[in-house]
Amino acid sequence: MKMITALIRPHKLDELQLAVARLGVQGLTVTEVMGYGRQRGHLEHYRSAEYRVEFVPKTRVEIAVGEDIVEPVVEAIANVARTGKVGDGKVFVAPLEEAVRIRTGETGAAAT
Amino acid sequence: MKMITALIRPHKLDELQLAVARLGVQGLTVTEVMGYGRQRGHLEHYRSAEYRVEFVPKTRVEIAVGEDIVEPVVEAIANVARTGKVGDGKVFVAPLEEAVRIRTGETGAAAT
Amino acid sequence: MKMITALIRPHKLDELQLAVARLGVQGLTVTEVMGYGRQRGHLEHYRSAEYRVEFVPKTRVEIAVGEDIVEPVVEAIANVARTGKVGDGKVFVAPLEEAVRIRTGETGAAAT
Amino acid sequence: MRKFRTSLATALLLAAAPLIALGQELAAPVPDKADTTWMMLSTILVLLMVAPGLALFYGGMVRAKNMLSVLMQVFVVFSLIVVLWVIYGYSLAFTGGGQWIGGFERLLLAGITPDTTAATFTDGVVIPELVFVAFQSTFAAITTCLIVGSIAERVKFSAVLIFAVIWFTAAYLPIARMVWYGDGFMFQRGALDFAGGTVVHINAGIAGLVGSLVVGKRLGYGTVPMAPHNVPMVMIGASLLWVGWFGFNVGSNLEANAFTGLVFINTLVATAAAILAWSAGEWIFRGRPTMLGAASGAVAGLVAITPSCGFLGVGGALVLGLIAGFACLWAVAKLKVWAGYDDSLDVFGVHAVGGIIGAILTGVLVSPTFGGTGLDGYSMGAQVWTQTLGVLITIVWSGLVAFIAYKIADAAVGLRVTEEQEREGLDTTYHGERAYQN
Amino acid sequence: MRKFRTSLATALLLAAAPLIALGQELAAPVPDKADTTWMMLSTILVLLMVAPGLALFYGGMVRAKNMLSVLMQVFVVFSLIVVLWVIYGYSLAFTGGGQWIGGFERLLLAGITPDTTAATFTDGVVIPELVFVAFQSTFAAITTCLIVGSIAERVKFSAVLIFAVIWFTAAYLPIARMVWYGDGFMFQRGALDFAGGTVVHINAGIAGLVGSLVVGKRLGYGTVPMAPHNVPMVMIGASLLWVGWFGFNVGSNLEANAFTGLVFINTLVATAAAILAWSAGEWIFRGRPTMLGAASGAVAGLVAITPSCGFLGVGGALVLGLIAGFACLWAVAKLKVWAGYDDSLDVFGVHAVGGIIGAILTGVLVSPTFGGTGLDGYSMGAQVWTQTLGVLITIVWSGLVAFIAYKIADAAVGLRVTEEQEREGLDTTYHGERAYQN
Amino acid sequence: MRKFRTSLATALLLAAAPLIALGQELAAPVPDKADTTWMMLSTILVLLMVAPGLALFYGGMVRAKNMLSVLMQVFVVFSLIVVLWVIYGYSLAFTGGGQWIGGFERLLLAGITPDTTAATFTDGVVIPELVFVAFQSTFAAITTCLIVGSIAERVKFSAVLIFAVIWFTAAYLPIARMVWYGDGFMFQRGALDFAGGTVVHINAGIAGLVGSLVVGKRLGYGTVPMAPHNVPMVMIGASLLWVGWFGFNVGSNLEANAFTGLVFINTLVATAAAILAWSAGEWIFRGRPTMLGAASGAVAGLVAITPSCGFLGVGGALVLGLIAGFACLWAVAKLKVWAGYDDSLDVFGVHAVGGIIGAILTGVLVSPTFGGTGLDGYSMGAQVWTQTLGVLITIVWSGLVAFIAYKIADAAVGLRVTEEQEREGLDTTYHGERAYQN
Ligand SMILES: Nc1ncnc2c1ncn2[C@@H]1O[C@H](COP(=O)(O)OP(=O)(O)O)[C@@H](O)[C@H]1O
Ligand SMILES: Nc1ncnc2c1ncn2[C@@H]1O[C@H](COP(=O)(O)OP(=O)(O)O)[C@@H](O)[C@H]1O
Ligand SMILES: Nc1ncnc2c1ncn2[C@@H]1O[C@H](COP(=O)(O)OP(=O)(O)O)[C@@H](O)[C@H]1O
Repeated sequence: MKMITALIRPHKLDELQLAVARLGVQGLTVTEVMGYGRQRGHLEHYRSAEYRVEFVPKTRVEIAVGEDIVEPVVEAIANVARTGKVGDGKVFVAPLEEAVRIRTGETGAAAT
Repeated sequence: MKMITALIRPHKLDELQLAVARLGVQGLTVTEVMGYGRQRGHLEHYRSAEYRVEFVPKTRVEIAVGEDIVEPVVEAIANVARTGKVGDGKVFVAPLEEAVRIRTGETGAAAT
Repeated sequence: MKMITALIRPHKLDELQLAVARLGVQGLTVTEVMGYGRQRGHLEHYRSAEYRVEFVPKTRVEIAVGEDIVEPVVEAIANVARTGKVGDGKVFVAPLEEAVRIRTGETGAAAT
Repeated sequence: MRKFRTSLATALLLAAAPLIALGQELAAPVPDKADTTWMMLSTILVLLMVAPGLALFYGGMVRAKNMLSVLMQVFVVFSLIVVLWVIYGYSLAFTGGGQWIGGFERLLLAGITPDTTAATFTDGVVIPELVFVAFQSTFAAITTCLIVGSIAERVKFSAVLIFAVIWFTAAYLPIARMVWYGDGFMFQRGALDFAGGTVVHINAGIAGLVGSLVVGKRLGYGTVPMAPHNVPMVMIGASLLWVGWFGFNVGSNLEANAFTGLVFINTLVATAAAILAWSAGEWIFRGRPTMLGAASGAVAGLVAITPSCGFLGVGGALVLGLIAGFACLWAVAKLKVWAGYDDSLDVFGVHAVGGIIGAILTGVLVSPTFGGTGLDGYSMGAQVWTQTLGVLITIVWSGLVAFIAYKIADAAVGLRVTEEQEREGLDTTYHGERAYQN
Repeated sequence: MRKFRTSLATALLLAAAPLIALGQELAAPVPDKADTTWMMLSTILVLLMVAPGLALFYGGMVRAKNMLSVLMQVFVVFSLIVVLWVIYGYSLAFTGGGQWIGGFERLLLAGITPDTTAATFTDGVVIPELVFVAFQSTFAAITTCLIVGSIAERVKFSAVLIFAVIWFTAAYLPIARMVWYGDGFMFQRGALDFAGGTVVHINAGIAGLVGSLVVGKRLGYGTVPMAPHNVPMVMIGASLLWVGWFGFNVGSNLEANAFTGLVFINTLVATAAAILAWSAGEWIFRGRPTMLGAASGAVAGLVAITPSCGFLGVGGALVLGLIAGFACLWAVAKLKVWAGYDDSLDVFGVHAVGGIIGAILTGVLVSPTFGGTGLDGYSMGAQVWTQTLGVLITIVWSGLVAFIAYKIADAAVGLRVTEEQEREGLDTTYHGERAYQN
Repeated sequence: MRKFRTSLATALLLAAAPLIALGQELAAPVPDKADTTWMMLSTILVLLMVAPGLALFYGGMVRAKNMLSVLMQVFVVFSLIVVLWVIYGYSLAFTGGGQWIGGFERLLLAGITPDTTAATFTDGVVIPELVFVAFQSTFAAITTCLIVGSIAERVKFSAVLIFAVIWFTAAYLPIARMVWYGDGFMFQRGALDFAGGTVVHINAGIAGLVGSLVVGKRLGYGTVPMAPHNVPMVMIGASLLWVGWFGFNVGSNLEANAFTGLVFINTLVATAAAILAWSAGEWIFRGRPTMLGAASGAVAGLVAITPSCGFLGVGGALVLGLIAGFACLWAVAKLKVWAGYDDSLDVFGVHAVGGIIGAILTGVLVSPTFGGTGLDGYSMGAQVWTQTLGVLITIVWSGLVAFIAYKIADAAVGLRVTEEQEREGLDTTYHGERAYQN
């Protein structure tokens, strides 16, 4: 099993979810995060003070998948999330040793 | 060392913390996330518009532990988090190569 | 590649970012989390009720890096985040098998 | 009887009642424009107390997942009671000759025109009856809205509406009549309630307590944290309650004569004192003064000064405010815990307790010895007894009616939401919307 | 013509107009202090309707990333129109003798002093002209502010300002004059619009609709969720609109005589009824009553009662409120979807639809048969036609001027922000600030 | 001396002062109900300015972790000063015969009844003394509350309370007396301050500046971002300040005669102009108009028009508003940075700078040349000097007293919270509560 973690533009989430669902992904977890990368942040002004906000709102998606669909899922994510401009984000793949579905106690790829 | 990541129902957090503390876990990190799984979301209405909200609020708990207590911790989590209804969540176990306690510089399992 | 995850005090973030940037890190992802550890939480009162809030606001920083800079980055983080008091936080290092820069499709360490 | 400044209490006569109007045809008094202005302003202020005042005061105290359910209950119950008020409430409370309930002659405000008037406490001073109807409608509505605080976060919206209709009809209307109407049972006996300590606060507070007992505790009460999700909203709500309460209390004078000054300063000073008292109490007993406490103290002081605002000197108002601040803190922090009921937003602890203290101490502090206005033939013991009687009747009546009303609502649609709805929050599960989105 | 209680409509004569003032020199009426107080209060209430009322009502409905852009548009447009009003607006609307537009004699309020007065609808009753100027300035300003709701979340601030100046000058001023001024085209014809159903609501609603068509839909409209980011703010806004609307409606009586009572109770009751209607409608048709719906219902009811508040009986107000609640729900839930325009905050669906219903039904419900005040020589058919004519003229005039004004703004600075700005949100990209920080 | 419309300035005589009351026994004037209504409304509006207005204006500007500490400081300081006002403040400010401070004859409002009256600026026109006491109490309280903005986010609540008591007693009371009381030092010299430019705004602004210097900068000032955590709250606060300021400024006329119209329109127009000016200034100099700026502009305009609102023509108000908007933007954006103090919420930059501009320009714009009301024996140079003198005295007096008061508070309990408390936020560490929970 692998844990796929994608950092994407927030407004791409719905598309991403549809895309991976088509590949058999039945669950995922989403976190609102702030990203810092090549993409520039923006300036904010509050009375006299000027703040450079380096961090940009991003959405972090975690998907645990069986080995078999790692590649298509990563590809699907990259495809829907791509706009070609800086700030499109990243996909990371890390090893996952165990997964448990709490409700049933199932383990392994069956539990993802 | 392993990194245990659990996605649970938010109101189960306090119980979970007590349960793992009993097993010697001395620290953990909690994130509010939105989950998507077999559990259905809900409908929202705003004037003319109907929105299907697919994502359900979940709590993500990360616990770095030494090898020795991985199993009991996973079990304990599964036990307290189980209600038997869809939406109970998942537990994932991933390898962890290093841990550092910033304050003291300790490393390894001693630092978890 | 490795995924470095640091849990630090929120007001240390700006310093941390500067420190790792100096080592060549070009991106990172930040999440607001609640931490539980040796650091005590605080008491809150609302009319008759007293709540012990066990969790303390922490900032979680994820940085994917190539093997070569893992150690200096971990050290740099530990250095800027250290105050010597409980609650300074942790750094975790986990294996990372793949990284994809969505915009360009680059993979591997080049994509971090 | 709200005021004894003239030796003979002036009954609240509707100038439009046929016989009287006939006899006075030539000399029918016309409203002073300043009184009309003051009473419209007062009515607007009471509306402000509820929407958004009370709604925010309550809404800020619940968990985010139930925010809209509380706002909705307050907003819709207010509207419902205003409509019922013009349909039959006003008629039943303020016409006819019964001691306990009135007649049907003003159904749908029949016979009221811009030219009919309502009497005030001064002979020959009248206000437009329609303005009086509007002013009183907001009292009926706010009282019913207050109750929802006790049963918040677990009760069905439909049940709240059914309860509201029954309780308004069978508890609010008779008690308003008996305390405020010239022929009313308590008015005749000389019970002092300037702006509604019994009619509004004890009345609602008791119905709230009964509600929290009948409906039962919230899931996880005492174990799960139930901290207010937005204390600044509570503060806004408390502030608007304070602002609007000048309409409530001083408006109850029904005219803008110089006497208003006394009611005004009392409402200002008692509240300030209660804020200081509650904050000091928390500081002393818990080690920390909180904003939620200060806001609660404001409401405690306002409640306590409500029945007495036209009878006290400023020293009396100060003392009453201090007592109310400490007493309500005690009720909320100790009494509730000791008794073990789950009155979500402390309607009983603040409104009933503050109201009872205010109502009974009115009998004491009205004494010129304490700087009060005094009464003809005043004796402290007798007056305290009369005040206590008013309190007791209100407690029993409101409590009984509330109990029956909850039971009827329960039988009709069920009182409580399902466990899952309660856990997920009423906003998404019952109302299909969320208060906040990022 | 706003009121027909006297058989001869009293034209709105400015007591300071040279000739008249001369003739009346000796007997020049002085303002009653209570009228002055009431009109200042009313003006303050209309300010409260906009800042913060309307700003929050609108702001709560947009996404968090555009919150400040909406608040800013409302706040600054209000200020801009107030300034333009004292510079030339008042003069063009309320002086001179044209049917469609006035003169320049009061530029920068030239000649107005604390002692000049404005006439009311009662012979011999006047109010300070400066207070009348202030009161009317808030009407002009709120009307222009209403429009921004239609084009929120995608339009440039600079374009909004340019549009506001043109539309205010070429649409608001002439329509206000023709409906409210003694010599005005519609006033002469006997169209009833007590407090601004045509001048304010239809006027703004149509300009909004045209705006949503000219500017085009928001990116992702219909696919991306665009739920209100803060419904409690919407509720606060709706509540403050209700509170302030008493100044708007009852203040339009221009004095605090007993007739205010009728206007007051109608404004209270129609709104309550519309809240119940919209909520019930959602409950029936969508299975859930929502807070956003109840808040929308309040505004629908307030809009509908605006033209008729001085002409209806309380039964008529109840019925009108119920109709408006259901009709605006329909407009927002069905009509908009069917027609496919993106009126971000339903300015058309609530203000134009509610205003049209109110304006036309005024012609019906004014009939004494329905408890209305009646009119001299009233015939329902004729009156409904007159009302409809007023509506039609407003629709055409406002629509045309709005169209041209948007085109000019587009040519000058461009109407829409860039795609990226729209996606990121206007707050950070256009105004350089964020509404909320943790 | 607040107004010169009659050639002889009418001193503010308390009708209840024994001797005078005796002489006038038979002809004692009674309050006009409309004046009473207006003054109660004005008092309510000033309360609204503070709670929730100022609290939100300030609270929205701090970081979320200090939100409740600011709300609490404003809310409790207000209550404290109201209580001190009725105990000894009113007596010291408005009784007896001193130039700098009054006597003790009205301690705890001794001798005041609903029938005693306070004089206004018109001979024979009086208002109930209790209403005057209440009105003035809100001025004292808001002034003291304003100061906390300078030292927000780092100072102990206990220290704030101690400071408030001392500064109110030794700075507010004497300055109020010398400027507003008939026998007062500046009143005698003919300094114009209609509604409190010196007494309220310069007074508080200087005490704030001294506070920010004595207390020192916030940890991380200049390096850590300290953006306002909730700009919509700032906007709500600014709006409520505007709404309430009509009570503050127009209420200072003490009666609802036609002259109110002038004060009213000036308060409306100067504010609108300042909003436009600040926004334009930001647009020009920073490239972006911000909501926070527009809200700040509103307050700058309101402050500047405060001393002059009864002396200017509407053109003068427009100009003054524009100047104030630009000048305060400069003070906040340039002066503060250049001087390097950390005035958290710019109490000095807005209230002192705006107040000084308003106070001194009053001496210029009162001239009929600029459309002002004029003064008997007016000479611009002399009047500007008198105005400047008033400003200087206030600056020195308030600054000195503030310095001593901070030092006493420091010695007693320490001014600053610990580093850790400041870093974690005052809400959880000092008050034991959190503003927002999910
Ligand atoms: N090394 C990294 N580790 C963790 N997250 C990263 C890393 N690099 C980028 N990110 C995340 O990806 C997002 C997009 O990265 P960015 O460099 O701006 O885009 P691009 O891939 O177009 O260069 C960032 O906002 C951040 O959240
Ligand atoms: N493959 C997955 N990867 C990451 N998170 C998942 C995955 N599947 C489920 N989750 C998380 O677990 C939560 C519960 O899953 P769900 O399928 O609804 O429950 P159940 O285990 O009862 O079927 C989801 O809301 C989501 O946060
Ligand atoms: N075993 C763990 N797994 C995950 N996160 C941890 C673990 N232990 C500590 N943390 C995180 O690190 C933070 C700091 O830990 P704490 O024990 O309070 O500090 P110290 O290292 O000084 O003892 C915690 O708030 C928590 O977020």
